[in-house]
Amino acid sequence: MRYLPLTDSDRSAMLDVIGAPDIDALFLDVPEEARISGPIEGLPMHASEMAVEKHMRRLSKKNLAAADAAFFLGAGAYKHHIPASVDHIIQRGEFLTAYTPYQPEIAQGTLQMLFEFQTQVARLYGCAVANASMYDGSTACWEAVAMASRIARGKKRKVVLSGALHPHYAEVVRTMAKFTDDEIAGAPPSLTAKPDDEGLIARIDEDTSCVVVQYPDILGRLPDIAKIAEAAHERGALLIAVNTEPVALGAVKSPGELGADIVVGEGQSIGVGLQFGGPYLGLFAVRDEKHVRMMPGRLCGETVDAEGKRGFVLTLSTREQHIRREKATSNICTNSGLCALAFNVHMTLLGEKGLRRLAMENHRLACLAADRLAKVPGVKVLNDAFFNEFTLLLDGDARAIVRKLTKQNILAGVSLGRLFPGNDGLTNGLLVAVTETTTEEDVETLAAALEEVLA
Amino acid sequence: MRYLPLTDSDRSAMLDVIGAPDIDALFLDVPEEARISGPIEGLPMHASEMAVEKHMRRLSKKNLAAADAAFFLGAGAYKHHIPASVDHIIQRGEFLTAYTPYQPEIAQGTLQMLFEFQTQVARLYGCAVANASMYDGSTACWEAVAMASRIARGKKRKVVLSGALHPHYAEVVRTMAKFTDDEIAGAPPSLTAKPDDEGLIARIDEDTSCVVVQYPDILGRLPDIAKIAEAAHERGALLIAVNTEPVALGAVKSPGELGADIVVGEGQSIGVGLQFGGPYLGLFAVRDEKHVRMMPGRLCGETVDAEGKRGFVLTLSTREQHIRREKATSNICTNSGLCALAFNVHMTLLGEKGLRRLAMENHRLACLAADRLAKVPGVKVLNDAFFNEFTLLLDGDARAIVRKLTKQNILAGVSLGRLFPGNDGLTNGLLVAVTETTTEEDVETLAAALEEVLA
Amino acid sequence: LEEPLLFEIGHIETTGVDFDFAGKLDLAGVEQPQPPSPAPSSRLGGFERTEPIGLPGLSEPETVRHYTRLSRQNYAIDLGLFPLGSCTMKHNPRLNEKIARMPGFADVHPLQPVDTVRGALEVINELAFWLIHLTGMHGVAMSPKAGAHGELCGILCIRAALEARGDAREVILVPESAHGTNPATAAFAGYKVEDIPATPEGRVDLEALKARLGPDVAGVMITNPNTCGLFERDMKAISDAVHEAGGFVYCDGANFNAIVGKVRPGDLGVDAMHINLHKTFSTPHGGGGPGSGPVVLSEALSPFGPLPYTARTGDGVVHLVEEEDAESFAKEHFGGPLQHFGRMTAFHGQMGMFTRALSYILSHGADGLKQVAEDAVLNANYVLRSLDGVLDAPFGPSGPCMHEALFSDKGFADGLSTLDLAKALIDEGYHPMTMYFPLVVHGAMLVEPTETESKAALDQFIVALRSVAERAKAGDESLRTAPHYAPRRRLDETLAARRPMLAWNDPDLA
Amino acid sequence: LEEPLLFEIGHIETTGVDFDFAGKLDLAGVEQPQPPSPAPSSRLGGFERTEPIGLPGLSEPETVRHYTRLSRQNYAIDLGLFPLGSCTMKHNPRLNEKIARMPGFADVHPLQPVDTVRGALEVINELAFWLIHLTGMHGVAMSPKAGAHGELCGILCIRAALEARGDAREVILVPESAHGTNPATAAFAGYKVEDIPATPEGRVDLEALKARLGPDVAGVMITNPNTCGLFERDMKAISDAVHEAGGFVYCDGANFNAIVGKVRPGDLGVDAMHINLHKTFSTPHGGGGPGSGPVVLSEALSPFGPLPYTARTGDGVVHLVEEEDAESFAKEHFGGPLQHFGRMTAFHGQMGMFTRALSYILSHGADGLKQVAEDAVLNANYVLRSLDGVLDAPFGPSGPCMHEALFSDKGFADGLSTLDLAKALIDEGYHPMTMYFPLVVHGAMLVEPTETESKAALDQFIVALRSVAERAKAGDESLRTAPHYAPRRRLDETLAARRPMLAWNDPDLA
Repeated sequence: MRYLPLTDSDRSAMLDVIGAPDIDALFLDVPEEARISGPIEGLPMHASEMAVEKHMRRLSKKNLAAADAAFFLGAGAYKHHIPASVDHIIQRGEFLTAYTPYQPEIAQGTLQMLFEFQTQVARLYGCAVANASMYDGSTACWEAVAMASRIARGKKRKVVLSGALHPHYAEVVRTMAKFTDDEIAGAPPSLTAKPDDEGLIARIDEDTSCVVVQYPDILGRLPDIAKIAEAAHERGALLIAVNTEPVALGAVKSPGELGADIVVGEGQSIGVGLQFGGPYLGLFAVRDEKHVRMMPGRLCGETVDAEGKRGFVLTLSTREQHIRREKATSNICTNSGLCALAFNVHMTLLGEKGLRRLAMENHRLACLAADRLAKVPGVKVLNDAFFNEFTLLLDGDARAIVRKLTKQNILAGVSLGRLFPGNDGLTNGLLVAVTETTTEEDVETLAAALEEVLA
Repeated sequence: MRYLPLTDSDRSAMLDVIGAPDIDALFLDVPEEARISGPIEGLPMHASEMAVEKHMRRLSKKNLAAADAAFFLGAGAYKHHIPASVDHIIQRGEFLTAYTPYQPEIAQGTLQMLFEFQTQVARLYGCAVANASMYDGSTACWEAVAMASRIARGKKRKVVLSGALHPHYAEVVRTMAKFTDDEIAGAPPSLTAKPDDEGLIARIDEDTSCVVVQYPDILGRLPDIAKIAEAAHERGALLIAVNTEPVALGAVKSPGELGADIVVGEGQSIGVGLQFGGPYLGLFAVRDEKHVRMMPGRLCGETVDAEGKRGFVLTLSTREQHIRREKATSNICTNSGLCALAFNVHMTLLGEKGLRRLAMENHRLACLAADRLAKVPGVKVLNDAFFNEFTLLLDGDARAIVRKLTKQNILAGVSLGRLFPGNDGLTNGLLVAVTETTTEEDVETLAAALEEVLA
Repeated sequence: LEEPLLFEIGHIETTGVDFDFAGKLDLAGVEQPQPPSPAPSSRLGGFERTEPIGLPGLSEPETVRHYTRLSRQNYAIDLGLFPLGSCTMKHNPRLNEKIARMPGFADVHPLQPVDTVRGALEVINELAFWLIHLTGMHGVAMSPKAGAHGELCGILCIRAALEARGDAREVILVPESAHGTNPATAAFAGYKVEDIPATPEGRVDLEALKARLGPDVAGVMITNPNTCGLFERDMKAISDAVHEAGGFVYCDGANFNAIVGKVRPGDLGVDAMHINLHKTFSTPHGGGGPGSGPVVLSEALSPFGPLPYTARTGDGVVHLVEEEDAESFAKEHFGGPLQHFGRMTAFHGQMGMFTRALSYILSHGADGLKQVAEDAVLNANYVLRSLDGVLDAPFGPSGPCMHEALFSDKGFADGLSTLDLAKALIDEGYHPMTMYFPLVVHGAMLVEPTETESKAALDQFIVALRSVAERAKAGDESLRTAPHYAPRRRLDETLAARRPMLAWNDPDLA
Repeated sequence: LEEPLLFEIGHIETTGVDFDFAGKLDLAGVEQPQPPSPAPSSRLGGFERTEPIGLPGLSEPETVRHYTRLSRQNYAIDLGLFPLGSCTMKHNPRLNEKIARMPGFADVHPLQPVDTVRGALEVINELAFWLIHLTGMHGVAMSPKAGAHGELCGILCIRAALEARGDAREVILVPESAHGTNPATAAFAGYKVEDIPATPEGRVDLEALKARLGPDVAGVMITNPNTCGLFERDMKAISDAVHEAGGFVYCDGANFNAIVGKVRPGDLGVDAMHINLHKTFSTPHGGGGPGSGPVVLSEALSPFGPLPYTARTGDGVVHLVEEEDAESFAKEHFGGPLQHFGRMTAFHGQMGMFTRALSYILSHGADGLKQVAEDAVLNANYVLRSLDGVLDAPFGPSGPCMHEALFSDKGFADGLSTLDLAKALIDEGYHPMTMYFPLVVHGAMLVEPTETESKAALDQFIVALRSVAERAKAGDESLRTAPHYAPRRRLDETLAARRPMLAWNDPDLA
């Protein structure tokens, strides 16, 4: 086996040192009736690199890669171009094969990177402090709800979800709340050109610990965070803003700037890639430093070493479960270190200038696409405003149309029918995302295909 | 431009320090009538990563990659599986972006690697000393001929080439000899089951500086190096053995062991890959240490530092052209450092055990393939003996048949017609190579297609 | 060499990316690309950014250099042995990195129509198959994003199963030697946590456990092999007792590396166990993640696993089952309602880790995986016995250890601690072992060499460890200020916690 | 940390590869693969290896660690500024590495039928097109494998052209400041080499050159910008004079980085010039190669270039012209016999470098390539002027330099040399500059920062260089034993040459 360095003669020599007659003598504590002897049944014997690579390539080729299609999917995961140097850097053995930086003297590479990452996320979100990443946007969203509960010390048990929150995020919150006895108030979104901010505000009451609103929302619209924040704060509730497309924040005001108390989101757009849904990168930030000790997840902080040199350490870990056990602020242990690095590197390559241009390029192409698609008979653009994703209303069941277009290598978007199963009022909705990777030909291809299928 | 770090304000600040009004003031020495102002005409403006990647991918897809075909080409370049860790290591910035190790104190990584590489090559070839690599097998072959001339001090001017030497190698030798007035004796190979060693020996005379013989030869046969070496030595000539498939040396005796004086070859099979012919890796070794100072190319040697620690340096560089100018032993300056690293790493992963198993697997599959193809009506196997490549004699023009099979994604081999244009006697010959990457299905595919096309 | 922060060297005006054409470059030598279509007026609804964000950029050359230099301040498995007990720092095969980047895995959207992602679903299903097979269980939940998330998933399954039978139990029992994540998880799921003591030989006290079992106990969370590096010999008896009392058995699978191919937790009565793909199945740790924590489930718990999941039907097709069709799918194929407890994350789990783990399993195969456990245990015992008489091994008399060797600070000179020894080990060129864990041993040092270390590497490590241990016993004061040769001397963690500086603030603006 | 040699840690019995199935792994869960077909008896003709080879192996974990640790003993551009004059150590874009690995480029055999490699031929032809365009020449030979090979190619073209007109000339003139490769190349091609002196301001002495021209002079080899870092102002006059005397002008293109997009050598009368793709066009140096040295040719020399070559015909198809069809192709498409001088290498040149260089050209484009030259020259002049009064710049008074700044050791304290300064620079964290070259300057130091260094990086480097220069002038004796902080102290190169140890020999066997 190419991954196992011991030779048979090593093994005998080592058994001699140990004083054991054979390997099985080391497994004496495993009850004999349960111990397996001989190779594992049913599994093939070890395989060469070539054999494994061929097998996996065969499976890979059974998927339609985004680059091989006219591609318009979004809904919380976006296809962006990732510079080649990002992957080069995350494959450096010193980053790839390092552990959690518990020994800071020999982990400054990871720690400084995390400190830079935290700063980038905090600034992007318009917040004071960000943590060192979480699993993904949906779990970060739940952690934010749980944090708001902690801050409310159990005195407020109601969580108000915007209807236009990503349905998977809402589902995660609902699932977890089942076990913590929080009450979740939510409803499917209504197909209006602007988000129903007034309706959301109307649901906030004195028992509300937090309000969760997505920006841009699941239909691509832009809710008025400032207004909702004001209303929430009036009733003593925290506003949690959720963002699933960080590139948007290169073009629009940050949620923190607009008054959100906790800002969470998915960081996948920057550096991480599609990867069929994971690993992704949960971003988590608080607008006000006073909430820091209530935050979940790891935090990296600046300090000095014995000689007074600047250095970085994991800090405030008394909040973490491996120390606090049942009093921890979250269940998270592993975070998304390597994805945070990818985000950090890609964001460094972009810089403010690059991020703004990237955002404007996304928006420009999305506007062109919306205008073009609106010209197709049977197609209506729902949104008044949007960033790089908008909702089409089709004369027909969007889900069936998406399936049909797949056969022409067009991945036309995400149907609202798939996102909100069982909501008959939404079945004609199709969520279309456009990024810098979308060409005008792609848009033409989609328009022509829609024209044909809707005729 | 993403690769150019200076900002416009940097540029002005720097011009101020220099005391120049503008950039063009620094190009004053370029005659004004020749100086280009403005962007280069005809060339597009700078392009994004995404644009360049798309353009190059489109060109890449216009080629049939070996992995997507039933593949049987050899003739000096072989398709082998290269472990993923080889590419990982050669992409380490410290290897990839380092220069020639002229400053040994900060280049021990490259230097120790070269020392290991030299040792591996010397052992594989059965020689005392190998150099730190050359451009490729064909130029290494020419350098060996030139070295033999140097050793003969111009007293012997005849070079005897085996007819079964790779025709490109022979062509390189002939081209260069035109300018050095060496006389080249050679002839196309004859289609016999065994190489014509006697005929070659008969051409060696007292004016012969060296004899060049390939092992295995271009038709896949194995010449009797020991016998030819003896004959050459009797007449005061050196024997140069050329090997284009290093994997073969895991199965058969090394040329050095059999008496060759200089052993050269192509190292591409180990670690480097096909790459449409380059960069490849020239291997060069001498059986006897006494010839070391006549060798071309770089040499890495062991020494000690000021504290007595072992270290490595480039040595005997007084032979090299950047020092010796017109008295240099070769024209080579750059070698194939990164390819040598790839060879070194792959050979380390293989080790003796792996190399032998790899060789035997190649040979086993080649034997099976030869037997299977021999059963096709209209196909005859020429070779008595072979390693992983053999010659088929077809009832028909091999070149046309190869072209025909291409349409079925079968890359059937290299026709002798292409290798030896203008030799009518060879047009039915087809050189077929089989490696560990060849599956039994591939062989069946080829056999079935040949059966059809020859029917 | 010190590397400044990005914020100290970058500029707002610098960028390492170019945006010029919408992906088009038509050459044939000379054609100039078309300028992009003009931008329509913005439709951002009045939310346009007006203020600077504060994100400096670097050109590509500066970026590559910044991170290359930063990386060199890290220790990593690629540089040397990484003996962190309970963390299983084994070699990460490079083949798996290559496979994870195949376009059919890396460049696929989670919401593509299922007909365009059949291969991805097959990967998930194939990995699921082997995880079930290797553990002797009945089902598996693939979506948990890491070990702790998997623990939570397992406990939620238990809670859902109990609720389904209307049995409201409130307590989870956790032995002293459990991972710190276990009690945190149980608390998060709404349970009261109670400790169970360990025996002097370092195992769960079976009698104490039995004594505590009762109708209020939802289950136990047990780590096996446990954190003392020992196999819980009484595992089957524990399971039987818990089951008899109406509870469930959760097993922390972080240490599965020691037993894969040697014993199947399912055969010992386990109901749920998470598997850290980044431990036993060697997906890279990456400086703290991403992880992946599939949870294998017994027949009793399988119906309660979360959505989404994959299932292969008789016709060989792999299905993706989500909220929409969970009910109908269960009815049609499993002959009953599926009682899933909900969704733990958006999308389907850590695909990028699944491809790597599956490649790992196929590469090792039936003989290799078993060898993994055997060599891991052999290496740990070799370290344990090679330090006889040098370091105190409190459970050494209990017999062979599993894949990690546990030592205490007994015999250290006054004032010198496990921490000092660990930091001195850095100067010897090694990452320290796990310290002060498990809590049952004073000044604990938990060494896990893993199976991917050669005997020569172990011998070198043993020499280094012996040397620092002897210095600790002799009272060498220089240990107190170690490390001396690392990129940093000891860092002031108290200061960091007292005055948290968690983001960079421009000192010029302060 | 020291890293032993492979031969000291490897074993003959260890391997890091597995061979088990001929590329087949059929899963569907449970199927065992077939055992391989039995081996027929060997057909090796009696040459079977019987003796051990002596090649130790390592497992994959050990291999990755060995080379990772070795790599960290290297300096590289990714770690810092690399001011080697004449070597153009600029950043290597990572995009180009990705592109070179696309299967259609990396996994194609050089002898595949041309219909299966049209894209590869297009890459060669497109790169050829831009190289001709950027240099203002008429043709290009793509197959030379590196700069020196390209020089040889150029000189052979000249020789072939002269022979074709029956003109047997014997002498090549080379200015003092030429690269050392130039005289070596001319000698290799069978020419006598004669030097031409430089003027005090560091350029070719035009009058001396003119005086030497005559019917025995085949041509001159000139480096422009020259190795003193100056542009040869009289280049056109030199060319005219050489042409008038019936000779040809070879230009060493190693320094093309300074003028790309600013001036075209073809406009200055050059007949042949090699281009180091690893310099101007940034293919990675890789610790000493591979290089790639295409040679652009004037109309007079183009017919004599080597085989094979590519050509795009009117129908847009790119052809590969080899021995077989060179004659007929030339007749049909160029209206005359093609007088190629033969073949310089097997196959078609350095494809892996072509893809990278083409990506580089397209990425930079019309504006970026010009900026490359401008920034390279700006950076060099900035270094030159920032050291005014610290280091002697012998040609400083000649005006601005091109892309490299030349200094001398004038003013160093007795007994301290350029070598000492260079080694001291290592302790400051930098690779030294080129030393003792060109020969026309005493203790020469040639600094080429390249355009991929930021102003901040240059400022830091200038501080370091200033500091060591001041120490050299002040007579700081510690310079003599520098470096002190590198992986090795000064190495004994004399010992290495006197008693060459060029391969590892087992000391146990000695």
